[in-house]
Amino acid sequence: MTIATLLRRYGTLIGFALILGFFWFNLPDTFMTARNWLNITQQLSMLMVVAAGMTIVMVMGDFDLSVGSAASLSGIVAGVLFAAGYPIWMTVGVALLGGLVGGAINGVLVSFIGILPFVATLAMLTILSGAAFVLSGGKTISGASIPADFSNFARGGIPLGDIGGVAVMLPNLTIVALVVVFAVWVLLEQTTFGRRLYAIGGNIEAAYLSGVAVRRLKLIAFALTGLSAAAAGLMYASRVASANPTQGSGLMLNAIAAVFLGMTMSEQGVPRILATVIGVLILGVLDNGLTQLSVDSYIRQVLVGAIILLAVAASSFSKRLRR
Amino acid sequence: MTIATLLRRYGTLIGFALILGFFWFNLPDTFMTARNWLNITQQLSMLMVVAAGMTIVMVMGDFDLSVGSAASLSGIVAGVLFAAGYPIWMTVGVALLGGLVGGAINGVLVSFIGILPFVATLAMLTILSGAAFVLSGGKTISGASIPADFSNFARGGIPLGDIGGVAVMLPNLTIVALVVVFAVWVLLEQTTFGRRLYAIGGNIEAAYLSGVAVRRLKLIAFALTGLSAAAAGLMYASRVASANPTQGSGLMLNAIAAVFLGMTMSEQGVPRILATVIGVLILGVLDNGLTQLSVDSYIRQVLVGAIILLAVAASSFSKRLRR
Amino acid sequence: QAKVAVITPYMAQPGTQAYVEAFQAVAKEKGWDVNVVDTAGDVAAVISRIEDVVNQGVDAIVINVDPTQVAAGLQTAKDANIPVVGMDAGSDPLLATNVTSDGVAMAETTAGFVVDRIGGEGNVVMFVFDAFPPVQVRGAKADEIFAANAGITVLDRITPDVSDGGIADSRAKMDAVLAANPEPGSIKAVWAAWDQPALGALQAIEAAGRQGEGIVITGIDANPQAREEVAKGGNFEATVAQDFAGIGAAAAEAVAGLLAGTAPADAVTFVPTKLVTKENAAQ
Amino acid sequence: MSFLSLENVAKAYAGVPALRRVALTIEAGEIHALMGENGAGKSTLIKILAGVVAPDTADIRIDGKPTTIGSPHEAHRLGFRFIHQEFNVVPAISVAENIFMGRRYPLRAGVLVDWRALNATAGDALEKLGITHINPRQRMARLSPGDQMLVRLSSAFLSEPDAPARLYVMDEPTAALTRDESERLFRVLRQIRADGGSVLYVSHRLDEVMALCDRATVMRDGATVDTGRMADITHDDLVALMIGRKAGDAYPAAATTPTSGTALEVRDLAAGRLRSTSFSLRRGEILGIAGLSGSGQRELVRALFGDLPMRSGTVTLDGKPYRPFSPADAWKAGVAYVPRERRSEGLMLTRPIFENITLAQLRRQSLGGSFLTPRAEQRFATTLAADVRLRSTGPRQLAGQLSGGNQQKVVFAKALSGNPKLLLLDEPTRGVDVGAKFDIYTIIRDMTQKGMAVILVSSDLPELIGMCDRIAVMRDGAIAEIVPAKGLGEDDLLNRCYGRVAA
Ligand SMILES: Nc1ncnc2c1ncn2[C@@H]1O[C@H](COP(=O)(O)OP(=O)(O)OP(=O)(O)O)[C@@H](O)[C@H]1O
Ligand SMILES: Nc1ncnc2c1ncn2[C@@H]1O[C@H](COP(=O)(O)OP(=O)(O)OP(=O)(O)O)[C@@H](O)[C@H]1O
Ligand SMILES: [Mg+2]
Ligand SMILES: [Mg+2]
Repeated sequence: MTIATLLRRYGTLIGFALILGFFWFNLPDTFMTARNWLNITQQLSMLMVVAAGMTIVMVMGDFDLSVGSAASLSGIVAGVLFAAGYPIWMTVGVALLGGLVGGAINGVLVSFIGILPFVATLAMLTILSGAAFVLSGGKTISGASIPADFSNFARGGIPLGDIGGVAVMLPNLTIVALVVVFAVWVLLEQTTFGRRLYAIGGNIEAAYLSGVAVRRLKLIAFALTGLSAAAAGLMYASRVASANPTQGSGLMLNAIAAVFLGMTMSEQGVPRILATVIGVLILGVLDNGLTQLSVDSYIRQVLVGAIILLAVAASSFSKRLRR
Repeated sequence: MTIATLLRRYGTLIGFALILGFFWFNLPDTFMTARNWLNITQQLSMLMVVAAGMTIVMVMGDFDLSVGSAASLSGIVAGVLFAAGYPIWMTVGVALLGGLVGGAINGVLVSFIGILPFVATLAMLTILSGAAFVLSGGKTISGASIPADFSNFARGGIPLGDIGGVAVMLPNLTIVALVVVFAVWVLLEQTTFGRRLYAIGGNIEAAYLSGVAVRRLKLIAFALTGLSAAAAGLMYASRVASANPTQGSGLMLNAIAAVFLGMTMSEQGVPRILATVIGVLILGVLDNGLTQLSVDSYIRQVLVGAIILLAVAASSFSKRLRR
Repeated sequence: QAKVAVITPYMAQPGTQAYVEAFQAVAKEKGWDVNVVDTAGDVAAVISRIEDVVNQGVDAIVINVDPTQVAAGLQTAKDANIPVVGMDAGSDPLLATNVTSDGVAMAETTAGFVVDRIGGEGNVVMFVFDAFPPVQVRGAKADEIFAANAGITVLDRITPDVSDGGIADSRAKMDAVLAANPEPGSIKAVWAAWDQPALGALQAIEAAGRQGEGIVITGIDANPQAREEVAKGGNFEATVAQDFAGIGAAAAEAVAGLLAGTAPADAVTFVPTKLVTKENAAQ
Repeated sequence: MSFLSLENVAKAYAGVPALRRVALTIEAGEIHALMGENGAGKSTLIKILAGVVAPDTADIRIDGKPTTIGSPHEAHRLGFRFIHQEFNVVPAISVAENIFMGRRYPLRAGVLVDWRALNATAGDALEKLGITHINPRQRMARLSPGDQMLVRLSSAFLSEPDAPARLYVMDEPTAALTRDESERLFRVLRQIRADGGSVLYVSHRLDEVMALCDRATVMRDGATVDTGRMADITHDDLVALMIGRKAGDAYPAAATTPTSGTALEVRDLAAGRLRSTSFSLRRGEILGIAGLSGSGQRELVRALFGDLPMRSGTVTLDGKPYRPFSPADAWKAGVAYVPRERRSEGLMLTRPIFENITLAQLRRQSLGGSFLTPRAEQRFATTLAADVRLRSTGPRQLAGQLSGGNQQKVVFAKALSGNPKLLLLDEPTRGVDVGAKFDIYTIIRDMTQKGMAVILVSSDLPELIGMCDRIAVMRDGAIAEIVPAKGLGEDDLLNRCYGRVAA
């Protein structure tokens, strides 16, 4: 394998390793600790779940801008149902179902009505976010209406015993994210469903002519993305023990960014779920490490952007060279 | 021409006409007045300028997520220079040049380094927005530091005489937007440069094989988009007589949405500048009309999304490929 | 050297900037190492950053966000025995204290001003933002006061899009309201829960050439741009000055006490506010 | 001194050599054929000349002067004009703009496009090929694939005083053309030769190569094996040089009488522009479809495949009613299809070969229809690939990295993957070399022995005559007549297509 191939394949990964090495060197006591990493994974769990769902539609070459407001809405739906006294299992069930249905509507708009994914999901972004505002009256739902069992979920985890004298646990949110990633991995890489999505992404016309039920698959894929967004919304609500009609809005752009970052690791430029995980980690580790280094938050922003560009530059550059 | 062809071609336009008709009917006295329309065009002028610039890169099939923070940064740069006492012509020149350079950096990243437009321009979004915060210290620059001549520009216009007893003027911001739209129209539809961008967007491989200097054109196109973003940032700063490091952030998604809305009006699904103008108007008129109807702001959001879907549905449905 | 982290999602607000600056000024005197973290609107990220700085081993944390929403982070800090002070945040058992101005009192002041100026009679346009609890209580208080005056009708209760700071969208919204209510006198006042919408409304009124109708505009916060407008003696007649610097400084003093081992006496520490009108705006 | 000489040209893709040792000279005023099996390296050599692919080593001389070609733009300035093998048009812009793509547009006032001049000049370029039925103002997307090819060809003949053309390089230009259109192209090429220009010509249609070219260079496995004057070489020698073994018959011997029983019965079928059409097909029979461009062959096949809604009529397949609403229905019913445009309709270029081959049979090639078994899939794909003589580095190679002819074989392998009852073929051997063509024909014949029925749409008349049992001639969206293929002459068939009574 030549150096060019190596860089093309692993450039972004090498960039990620350099970032890790830098923080490890500069934060020898706190960065590469189990505690910090469990923290990071917990902080990133919601983004991870949304990004995993986003990977599903992006495999087909589409994307879903409505995930952020779907997450907000699912939190609000849960908050409203909690306030009305419904039990947790039912509330969670309804919120997840809502996500699935919302995603399916995206799917119908894109595949049966034929609206461009950008227009359809942007309109859905507006609608879902409006719905979240209407349902909540624009207010943050918090305090006594949120059952303690629900908000304790995000604070709990499976105890891993003592590490260096501190009790360490595997956070529940991390576990959820891992389960979702695993499920999406199985779906995309191990099932005929996933293979067909990749086929659609490879050449939609050829896939159709080869007997792939393009429209139905698109619908299902969008529904699953909606489901994952709803799950992330619930995780978020549990973590902040409250629901606010805008709280998911930061997720969309970051989720798409994570998938695109991951795509730089694939030679064919296709999304892969494990690459998405690296993409999410790149985004998250920078925030964690730079905060610990007490870098001013404005300068941190500039650095995050610059570091991302550097991290992907090698792999992109060697991919662009003349064949 | 069959009805299907008609809908495909003019579906979105018909949708727009229905929206206008609805507001005209329900707001007989205030909606279809010269005054209201001059207001609308003035409110939309910044979005129009950014969307016109966005159209340039989207013709090539790329997009630029950094326009919003480029607009914010250009406002901040102007504010800082004003505060330091530089004259208006110099300040405006430097801010515009900054936009051009920032856009050119996007262009280099995308075409010479080969980074995916989404990743490159998202990283630039972060960097430029960070830079705006660093330069302004996160504060709003306003008051005495902004010269009156600068903020008066946005309040001024060319008097059109009296209409119904009220003095009416063509606002300067509207004029700027019209000039930009015209320039982009000439560029995209009447110059070799523009036609080559369409070739790149239609089939980049074919364009490259035919000897189109793909990389150079991409660079120039991104630079122009950056320039338009900077211009919009200045217009914004003049309009609010202040500069704030986040004030452009709403422009990006709306500009892309406007171009995509416009694309539903093209049979080949390519961006056209005049279609983008309609896209911008659809977004803006809904806000104006629904506010005048005193629709609750949350419900308005839901309606905006739903109306956009309805407006494009007819044209999309008849365009949907058999799949 | 004591390490203190200040974490807020609302750094874009001029008020927050003022607290943080005053806080930093005191901190500099005391020789602390201050790390200011802005999560740009993301509340869950505040929890994440609290976790990060706890991990880093800071001596105290200052937050400026609803504490019930970041309870997970506050718990982490408590477990690590790191005190947290709220700076205009809200009261919470997990906070050592919350230093703030009395939002309800401010809304009461400006809404009362509006009622007085229009003689308890006419249409009022409100600009509110219920998603942010401290601003929401202002809107609620004003609702209460306007409802108590039978002659006052709330024409529209507008939530502007604040992603751009709030001025431009408020102006666009006000343009539309003005267009829908063209008769002079059909709008008596604009009450805004903070200054940006008031500024936007002012611009719309001036652009519509209706500044002569005597529409009364009030804001809250007294940011510099608002002060300037109030000083001009136009439609923007009043705003309330929170003592941002006072809040920041008081929060710093609370931290200093905690570092020295003395816990603050009360769960809430109020810092006084002041009505700003044409007469005293220039100060 | 030769006009153009290439020596020591070598190129490897990720360590796998595509070109090992190539030498080629082209004289002014000649038409030079470049011959070789699928994957021999012809297109790669051409891409190096075009500045698209960077060679590992190459000594290129023009008029004896050492030259490097760094980009398509440079190649153009050197006077090279290319028709690349792959279909490259921009559907969203007009015909004239496609012709002018990458060229300098005529301008007014130095900046604004002079549309009138643009369209007029494009019209002249079309005229050179005798094309008058295409309006330069039309959008490219509205043209049939055949017409799009004509537009591409015309773009090479655009006259450009500031960079006069010296060498025309054509990679399988006639693969999508009718005989008439090909003849017109040949007239232009001969004129170019007479004017002292040069042509490098690649085609798998040996007859046209022998008739047109002055000299030929043969490549095998990425190396040039021989160059000679066309007059000195026989057809069989050429084939032997290319495929490394003796040439046999062009078509496998027809089977004994087709097996009995009706496979397909079509009654009054109408779809798209296809007017009421009836015919029937026995098991094991191969029905050819002939007709001029635009006479509706493609629509017939697409309707039978569920891709074009049937307006009226009935179809029975193996005695059962058959009315597919989508290609998925067609595959389920045992109907397979080889579409005409392999890159846009047949292949996922960025996916591995095996995924392309098994896509239509995933249900069977998986555990319980849901879980992938990549190893078994790869074995399955490898077997089918061997059947069609695919040249690749293995089932995991990306389809886009294959040579054009080998890509076509992948599409073919996919169609055969489910042992179909009815095989619909639209120009199936486009770009396939003589050796592989014979193999494909043999497979088709073998499968008809087992009862598979075939509908073969082709503009290659000898192929129709050589392979089919009967040939349906289509005119104006309907089948005009069905004739037995045996003993049919090419000219006779062509006349029938035009609706002229046979002499
Ligand atoms: N991008 C690529 N990556 C890897 N291998 C490639 C690539 N392009 C071509 N090849 C390989 O190079 C060899 C030569 O291919 P080329 O396209 O030149 O063949 P060809 O002679 O034109 O064949 P055909 O007659 O089928 O068009 C083939 O083995 C092909 O698989
Ligand atoms: N999208 C389209 N819009 C307008 N006209 C079209 C479109 N597609 C095809 N046509 C017209 O219909 C005819 C093509 O029909 P069809 O594809 O059945 O032709 P064909 O018989 O297969 O011919 P060819 O061999 O040239 O492809 C062409 O003449 C073309 O101009
Ligand atoms: Mg080839
Ligand atoms: Mg045909």
